[in-house]
Amino acid sequence: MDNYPVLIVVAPLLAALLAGFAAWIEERLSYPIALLGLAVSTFAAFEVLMQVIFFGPIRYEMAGWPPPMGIEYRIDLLNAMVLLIVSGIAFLNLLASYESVNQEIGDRTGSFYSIYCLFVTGLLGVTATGDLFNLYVLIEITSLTSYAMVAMGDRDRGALASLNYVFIGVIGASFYLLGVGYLYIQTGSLNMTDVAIILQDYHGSSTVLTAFVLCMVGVWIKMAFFPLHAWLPNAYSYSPVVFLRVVAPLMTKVMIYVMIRLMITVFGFNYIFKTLNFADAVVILATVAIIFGGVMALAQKNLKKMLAYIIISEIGYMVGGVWMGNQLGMTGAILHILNDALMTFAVFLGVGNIIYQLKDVDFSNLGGLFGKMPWTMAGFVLAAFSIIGIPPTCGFFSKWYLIMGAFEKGAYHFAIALIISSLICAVLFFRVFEICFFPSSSQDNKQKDVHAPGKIEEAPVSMLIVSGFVSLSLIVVGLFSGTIVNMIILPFLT
Amino acid sequence: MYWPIDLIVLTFVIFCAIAAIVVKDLLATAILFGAYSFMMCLLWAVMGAVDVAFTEASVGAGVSTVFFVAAIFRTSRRTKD
Amino acid sequence: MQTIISIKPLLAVLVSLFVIPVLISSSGKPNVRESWIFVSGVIKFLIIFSMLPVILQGNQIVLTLFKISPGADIAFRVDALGMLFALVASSLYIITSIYSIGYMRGLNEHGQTRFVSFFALALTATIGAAFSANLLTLYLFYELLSLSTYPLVVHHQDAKSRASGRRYLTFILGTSIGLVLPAMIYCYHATGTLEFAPGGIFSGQLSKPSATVLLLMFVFGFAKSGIMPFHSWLPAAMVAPTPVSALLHAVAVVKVGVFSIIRVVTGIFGVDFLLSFNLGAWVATIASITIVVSSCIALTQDELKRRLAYSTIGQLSYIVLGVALLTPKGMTGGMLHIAMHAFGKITLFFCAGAIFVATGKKYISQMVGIGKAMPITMAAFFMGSLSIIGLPPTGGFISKWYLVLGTLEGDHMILLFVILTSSLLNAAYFMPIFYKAFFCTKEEAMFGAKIVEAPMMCVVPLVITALISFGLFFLPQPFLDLAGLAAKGFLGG
Amino acid sequence: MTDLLALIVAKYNYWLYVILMMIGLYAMIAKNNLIKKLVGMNIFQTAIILFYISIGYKKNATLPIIENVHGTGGGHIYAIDYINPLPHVLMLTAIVVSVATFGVAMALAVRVYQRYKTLEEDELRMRLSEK
Amino acid sequence: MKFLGFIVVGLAGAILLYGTGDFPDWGDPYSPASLHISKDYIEKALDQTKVPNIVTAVLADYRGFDTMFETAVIFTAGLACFLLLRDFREKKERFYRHTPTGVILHVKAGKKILDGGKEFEYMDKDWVPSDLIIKTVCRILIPFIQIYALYVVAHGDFSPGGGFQGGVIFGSSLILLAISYNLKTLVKRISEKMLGVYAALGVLIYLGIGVICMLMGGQFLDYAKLAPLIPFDSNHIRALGMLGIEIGVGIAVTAVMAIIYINIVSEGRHDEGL
Repeated sequence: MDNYPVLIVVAPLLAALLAGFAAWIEERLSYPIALLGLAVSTFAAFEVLMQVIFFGPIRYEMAGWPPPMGIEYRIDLLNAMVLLIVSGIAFLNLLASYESVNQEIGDRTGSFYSIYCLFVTGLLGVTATGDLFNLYVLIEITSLTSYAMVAMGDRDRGALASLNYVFIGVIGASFYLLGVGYLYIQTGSLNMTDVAIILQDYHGSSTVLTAFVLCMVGVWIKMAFFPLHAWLPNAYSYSPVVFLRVVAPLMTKVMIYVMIRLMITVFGFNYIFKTLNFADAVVILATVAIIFGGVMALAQKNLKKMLAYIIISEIGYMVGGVWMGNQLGMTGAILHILNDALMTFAVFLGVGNIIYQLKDVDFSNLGGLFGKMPWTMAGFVLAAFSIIGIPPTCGFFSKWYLIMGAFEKGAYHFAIALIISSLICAVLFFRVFEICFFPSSSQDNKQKDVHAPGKIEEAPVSMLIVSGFVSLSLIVVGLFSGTIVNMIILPFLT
Repeated sequence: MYWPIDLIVLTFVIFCAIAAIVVKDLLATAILFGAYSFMMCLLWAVMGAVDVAFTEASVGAGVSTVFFVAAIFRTSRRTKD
Repeated sequence: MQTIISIKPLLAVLVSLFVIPVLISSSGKPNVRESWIFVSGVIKFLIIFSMLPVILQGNQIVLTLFKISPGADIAFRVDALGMLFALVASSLYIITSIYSIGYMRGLNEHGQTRFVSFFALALTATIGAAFSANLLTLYLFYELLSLSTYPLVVHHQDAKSRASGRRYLTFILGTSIGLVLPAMIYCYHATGTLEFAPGGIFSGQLSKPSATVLLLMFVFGFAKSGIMPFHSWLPAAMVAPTPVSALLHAVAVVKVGVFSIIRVVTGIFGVDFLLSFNLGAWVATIASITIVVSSCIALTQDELKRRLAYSTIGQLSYIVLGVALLTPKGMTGGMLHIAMHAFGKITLFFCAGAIFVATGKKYISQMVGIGKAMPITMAAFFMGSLSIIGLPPTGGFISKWYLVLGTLEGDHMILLFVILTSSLLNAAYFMPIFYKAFFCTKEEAMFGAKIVEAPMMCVVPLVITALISFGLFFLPQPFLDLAGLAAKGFLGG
Repeated sequence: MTDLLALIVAKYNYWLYVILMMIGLYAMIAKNNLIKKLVGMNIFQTAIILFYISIGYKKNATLPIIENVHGTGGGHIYAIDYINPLPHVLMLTAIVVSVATFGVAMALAVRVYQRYKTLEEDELRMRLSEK
Repeated sequence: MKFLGFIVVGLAGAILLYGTGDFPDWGDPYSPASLHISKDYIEKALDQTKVPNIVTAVLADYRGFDTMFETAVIFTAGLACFLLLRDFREKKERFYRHTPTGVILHVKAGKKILDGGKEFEYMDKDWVPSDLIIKTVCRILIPFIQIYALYVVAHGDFSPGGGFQGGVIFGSSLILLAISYNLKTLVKRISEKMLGVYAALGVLIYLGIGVICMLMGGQFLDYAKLAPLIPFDSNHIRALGMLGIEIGVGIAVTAVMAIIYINIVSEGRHDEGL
């Protein structure tokens, strides 16, 4: 079937609308509808990836109009991979979410599923599209849904965090839109490949330079790259956990993808690394981001906040890798999109299970958790190892490529920052493990025998299965990272 | 297009924009914001973007202002700056 | 020399991994669980043992699992050195598993299933490290071992074990991530491969200063070897239950550290390369300092397990020293010491544990006259300490003999002096224990004449290991041959 | 002098959009009241729309609606006679997006007020630190 | 904060002004933006789509995919306002007016709420009595506004306007009803459920047309493939397709405008407001 590319995006949108219907007519239907939509999307994404791997990039012309005039989907190896990541994670998350949605959202689950699907639609659309303006519209869909979701979580502080997120998000999207405007005035086109061809004659133009800066700043704001990260910790830590589990792994990663796409496809490597010369400055900024995220994470007393700062640090990895401007760094960054999405997802699945039982993830609450929720914690530990970068989990291998890239460029500060960040993550997570492994101090007083086997109070089975599956996939992806690099990333880069 | 019209409207636009954010009453802000939108709409109409102007007239000067007033009705018109 | 592709190394590694789910599922039935451990240990040993003849003929067994990137795969290769180490670890695992049954039940410890599961995991990692074909695989199993040991170290879940666990992780993870990882990636970046090759992987990419820095990063980075100043995790880790201290902190974990250093020195840098820059001296110096200092510290320790720990630190540096000599005899002696020290030291730890189980005593000052109460244990203790000091008729003598020959061969008189001095120090910190245990006046004795040996399950293993230590003096062949073979391989024919 | 004048005539529209945008951005960053910030946000967005519309403008051209469709007029259509329609299309979408954002932001402001009874940022900070 | 604001704004302004340096002159008919694809649009749109309003042609056909997501954005906004504000709890205190006598009852929290009786009329807290003129004028105006809105939707192919503008105007007429009477009147006429369904339905019409094109063997939103379904005017099939989606947009926008207004003005309780 030729329509798989568009089906990836249309299926969740359709599911969102039908779930919106169902919310008013028969609310129980919303969940299966949403699940079905995302399943179709995942399947289509898988098919597309296979097609792209074996038969080369796919172009899909919307409404049958040829590209510069109409909007086209242009799916190559990179976005095929990202599409599968996004749809797969969104589907798995929904699979695990039935109980927690009922617990957290309560009386309006139908609308929640609808908006969830819209969010996923936005992310998928951003990834699939080959049109600069279409990208903007879809970014706005993801943003609007995230504003709503963030405010849904914490009843008290959610709305304020969300409003601040709105301000920053709008600035980011508007900068991007301005950048597109500057590109348009210079080239007269909105199609990425078309723009790229025309741009080759304008490398010296101040308009193009401004367009590039604006696009980058816009995307950086959206991905929370240091020092434009201020919105992220609050927005993430107050949103409902079901949403958190999908926004934390996907949002920033999709924005990294957008950055790579703009850099490779639209502006071109020659322009960025030969004509312009601030790649070094960006790498230094990324280095600072990595260290800053780690240090701030050390200061947190809440698991969600801590993870939010780790995400900021991880963004530094990928931005730095991309701006390294060599094949190794780029490979590392792209591989890290996959790996970071998976491991962030896994770690937040663990957090979700804990929240389902405990309601709160302040460190003071976590004592004795290994005894109470052994399976959840097993998944959490694997994910944490991956974030620290311990082989054979996948996080190690992308870090490997990133450090190699840094060596090749001679950016030793970046390599050192990566190592330090690994160490900081080790400290962070082992602190958590320690708290969870040892019985909490309050229990010490109450219980006489602290070593008595605690009662097991696990999360629902559906959540555990997904969490286990994703955590194991971290190892599998890690072991097959050579295959992934050879099949997807290297053919894309060369 | 006759450029003085353009210039006059532009001046009004900027005047309304500044006024909307400095005035110390949110209801006044709402109305000035409506005026700003309407001026903007005029400007676009002058530039030949009739569709956009139409939309701005119905949205910016119309519905947005209503939302604005509704929100002020439910919150407060007090502002410190 | 032939290269044989076989799945056996993978099986040997995986046996104790696959037994973990079985252990967890039979957590309610201790006897079933314990028999599974025993069975898996025996199977593992048999698989490894079945590869011995092939290796002794000078062949290698290889298996590539996952291709990560060219020159850095997840792959196994069994050679003489790996075989030597795997043989020691897997045979001692069987004995330790018997011992731990007695120890854990004797003390009625909590969380026994968790304990045995992580123990099995740790052994998986140890064998994996022993069979690694390249630095990446080695690093993988090295980290796995660090992490799987953590729950064992903090097994008691009290404040003291928390502090020790922290120190353990800080040193082990900190050095491996902070030093080994960048050094490894730098090597790969410079050469495009991480395979252990007999002559090293460098061919003119490194200047002397950078080679020195890189070597020191590796040597200090593998902090499991207890090289000073990154040694203090080992005494801290003694809060763990004694089977852990015995197998992991006298054999598996620490020897993986030393083993990794040997691999890097011989396989990554290569003997010729190190000789050309005279880098062996650096390593030898560090090792010598560690030997002397740790022996002196051991003299001051009153807690028996801590004294053993400092003794271990010193003995590990013998191995490093032997390899750093870069001479055939020295290397043979160093590698042989892996086996000899293992059997001797594990005996001592078993004894310390048996004393704790039987009497609850931890401090040497409380053990006056214990020889009368626990004659078998203390006899084994004597045998073990002889082996560590390096006196006949024990295996320790042979390895130390080769070490001494090695120093003479390389004409390092200072190092010879170091070895001899530290042997004296060894004697100085072991002999008083033994002396006080048997030869004390009635007034001094803290124990009655009644015999209070530990349970059977504790005593039998320590007798076995003591006898093996003794037997190795007369029959060191398999280990000696393997070590000689390995040294020959590393020195290039 | 004439050059300068020519430059001003050629570019003043773009400059004015920059000024408007700066006003909006300043309000978003520096204003204390959340609703004022929202107004700033809207000014910012309309400034961008103005920019796009300015791109599309052509001198001596008419609206992008083709005349004489039903008559015999026909003939060839010359692009130079009609104002560029593409920026208009894009900006229709952008306006829709901005009104949607505005609505959601207003809803959020109402929620914030429900909870804290104020929309001033400094007072909100005080409330937050009280807890 | 003010200082920081100045710096950031100054920086952004400087970058933007720097970028304008290489702009073509304002209104230059030969600027790249006017030459490349926009030329094709102007010269071919009428031919290819039979829609004289090029803006509509580009909006609904060439870039119809964008517009679909634009509608989805609107739908999202409505959904977001509902999720954020809707409050199903009963209001604590209510006011009722006894119509024959004009006496006002204040029913406090926990007290029984009067219902049903024809003499008692539920009223807003901020009720203002003299609204006869406003009511009458609006009652006359609203139908005209709505007809105008329908015209704008339907005539979007030929003149400025289209689904979005029409929808907003229609939505405004509903809001006007709420303002001139009271919120209850609007909620009674169009229930919340209907608004929710309409909002989804509007986008669904758009999406559905796209999917049907796909099922007919074309690309997504390729209206030309609808020809077999609408046999009577295959020449204008693209224009008809556009009309279809404009209607969808109109429905969705109308519903969403009403949803946003109702939720904001009543803090999500749907009982009283402006």
